[in-house]
Amino acid sequence: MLMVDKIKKWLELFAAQLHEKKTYLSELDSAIGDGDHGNNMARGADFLLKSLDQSGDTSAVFKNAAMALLSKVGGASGPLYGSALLALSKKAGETDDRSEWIAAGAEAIAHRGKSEAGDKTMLDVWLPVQKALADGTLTHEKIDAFVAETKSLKAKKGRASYLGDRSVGHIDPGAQSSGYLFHAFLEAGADHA
Amino acid sequence: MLMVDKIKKWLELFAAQLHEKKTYLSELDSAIGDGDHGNNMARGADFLLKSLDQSGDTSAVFKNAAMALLSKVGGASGPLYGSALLALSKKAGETDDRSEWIAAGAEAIAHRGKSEAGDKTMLDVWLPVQKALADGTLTHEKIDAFVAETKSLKAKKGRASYLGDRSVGHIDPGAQSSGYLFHAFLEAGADHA
Amino acid sequence: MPEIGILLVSHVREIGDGVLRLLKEVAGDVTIKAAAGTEDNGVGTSFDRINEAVTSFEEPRIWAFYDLGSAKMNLDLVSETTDKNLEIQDVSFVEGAYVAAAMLQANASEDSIHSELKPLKIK
Amino acid sequence: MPEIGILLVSHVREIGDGVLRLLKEVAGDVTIKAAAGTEDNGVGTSFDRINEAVTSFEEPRIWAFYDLGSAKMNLDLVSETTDKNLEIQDVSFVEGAYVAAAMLQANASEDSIHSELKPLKIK
Ligand SMILES: Nc1ncnc2c1ncn2[C@@H]1O[C@H](COP(=O)(O)OP(=O)(O)O)[C@@H](O)[C@H]1O
Ligand SMILES: Nc1ncnc2c1ncn2[C@@H]1O[C@H](COP(=O)(O)OP(=O)(O)O)[C@@H](O)[C@H]1O
Ligand SMILES: [Mg+2]
Ligand SMILES: [Mg+2]
Ligand SMILES: [Mg+2]
Ligand SMILES: [Mg+2]
Repeated sequence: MLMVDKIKKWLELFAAQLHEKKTYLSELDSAIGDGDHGNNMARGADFLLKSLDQSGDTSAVFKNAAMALLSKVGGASGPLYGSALLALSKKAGETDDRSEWIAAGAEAIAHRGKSEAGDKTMLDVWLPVQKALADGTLTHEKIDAFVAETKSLKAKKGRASYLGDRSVGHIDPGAQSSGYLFHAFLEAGADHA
Repeated sequence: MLMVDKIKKWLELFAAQLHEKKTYLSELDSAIGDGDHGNNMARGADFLLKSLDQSGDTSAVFKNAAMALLSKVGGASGPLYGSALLALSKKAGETDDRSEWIAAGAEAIAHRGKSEAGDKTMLDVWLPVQKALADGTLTHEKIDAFVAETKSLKAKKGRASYLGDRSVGHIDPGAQSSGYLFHAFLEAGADHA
Repeated sequence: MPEIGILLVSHVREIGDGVLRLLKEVAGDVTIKAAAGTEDNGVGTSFDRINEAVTSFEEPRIWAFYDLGSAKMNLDLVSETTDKNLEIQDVSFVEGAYVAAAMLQANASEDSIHSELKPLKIK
Repeated sequence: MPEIGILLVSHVREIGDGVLRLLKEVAGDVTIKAAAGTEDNGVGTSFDRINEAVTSFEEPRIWAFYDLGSAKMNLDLVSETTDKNLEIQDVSFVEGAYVAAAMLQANASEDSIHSELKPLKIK
């Protein structure tokens, strides 16, 4: 399969998963946020599918997906996923090394959100995924573990940060949706050439 | 004339004047505020007239007038005039000394507005009027002079305070409406028994 | 149900309604009411509207947030005349009310809420 | 006409409209626009709405005020991609925008506006 086709498949699988898990993601967000993460991401996913770039250019596909999420998500996750995908778009023009792509995406999230490892955000999935990918050890089980580990963290960024200690014990919704992103990544075989 | 009839006449004359000068007061407020002082006071005056207490009790007349302004004015001048008239209502139950009434009113304004002499507010009319009244030297000319003197002050309280030096050169709208209050006071003969 | 209710006092009806909507997303179990605009929905605040709203709370305590200074004068007057326990918060209006609502919903301790509100004290 | 326009970015349509109404009372000659809520008028902010609003200013400079952090992320993104001079003000939303509007209307110096805004910096 051509690289660009794997990328499209990746994004399509991600979008499908966001649709399926819409209610669950919003439930997670109800516990420590405003309860809209599933709806936000599903709205973004709809538009992403509708506007999926057909040019056959990987960078263009990422860029279009970025703009779709940016335009339609509405919550903090919009500019965050949007910035991450824009970084992937740029990086894909420079290298085929997937771990470099994800590193660029994680950096963009950290820059946009002024967040770092341990803040209990989507970054706490992006960073360890990137590391495992670089080591050649990324699996579905690991992704689930990274998501689950956000449970024990105390939120330092985003709406959940107001809850302080009370944010502990809940999975971060953005970490969960990022988990779906990387499951789809593996399923589509987008992690390798 | 009974004291209470003078007080009613006072408030009626004040209300009539507020109506007549509605546009002018709002113009003054446009220069250094949000341009609604005339409308605010006219709305209050309407309701004041409609709900003028007929019980023959001075304190009750003041209290009713206070509640009318409080309820209908809408701007900062509502709670300020409201508090002042509530203080007059209370003081009128204790003494017939008009300068003590006005002193109590001025004190209520200062308390409510956390303001003092020189802040370029209605207080800069109430305080010198009180003093002149205590000295037995209050005249229409003096009232106009007190109002005019607010022109040279720099606003420290209320919306005009954001303008800093640019508030200088304009008459304070609340000082002007208080000027009308005291003109009506003299006209109604409410300054003496 | 938290024993503290939130009152939003603004000069503009739409601001009061809008902030209420924003807060409700994160604080569905907190009683939140708005008293905003004059009685004819002009720009200003209404002693009567604030007073009615205060009276209508079932919670024993009310935290009031307001936008501009003249709203505070009306709030002060209401607080001097009501027998409700009205605590006026001199913090940034939208941001302060948001933090308080989110934390009340999470049953955070009063101390911790106050320490989050402290840096927002701008009035 | 002041050479600086004001942009109000809020999560809720009604808040944006309401603050605009509040500011217009004291700043009739200042260009003020709101970009608030998502495109379907849900609670959130829209990059597109913000971007369109920014583009539509005729003033060479824009001061942007926002309510909550996620609005700031969208604003940052717009500011990195637009060729407009967008200055994001990390101050209390309603109170800060009010002060800026009133002072711009009065042709106050930029220095004096910034020194009034400084104590309102809470973000
Ligand atoms: N400053 C930040 N840095 C990184 N991620 C963040 C930040 N703020 C929020 N997030 C992520 O966004 C998710 C919430 O997204 P969403 O619910 O769509 O937005 P909102 O909080 O505006 O409603 C969080 O679970 C978290 O993973
Ligand atoms: N803190 C204060 N102390 C005393 N008087 C004040 C104060 N704030 C405002 N005022 C008076 O109120 C007047 C403005 O009234 P008005 O225009 O009706 O209210 P608003 O400013 O809310 O629109 C000012 O001209 C001033 O005399
Ligand atoms: Mg959310
Ligand atoms: Mg949201
Ligand atoms: Mg006014
Ligand atoms: Mg007003």
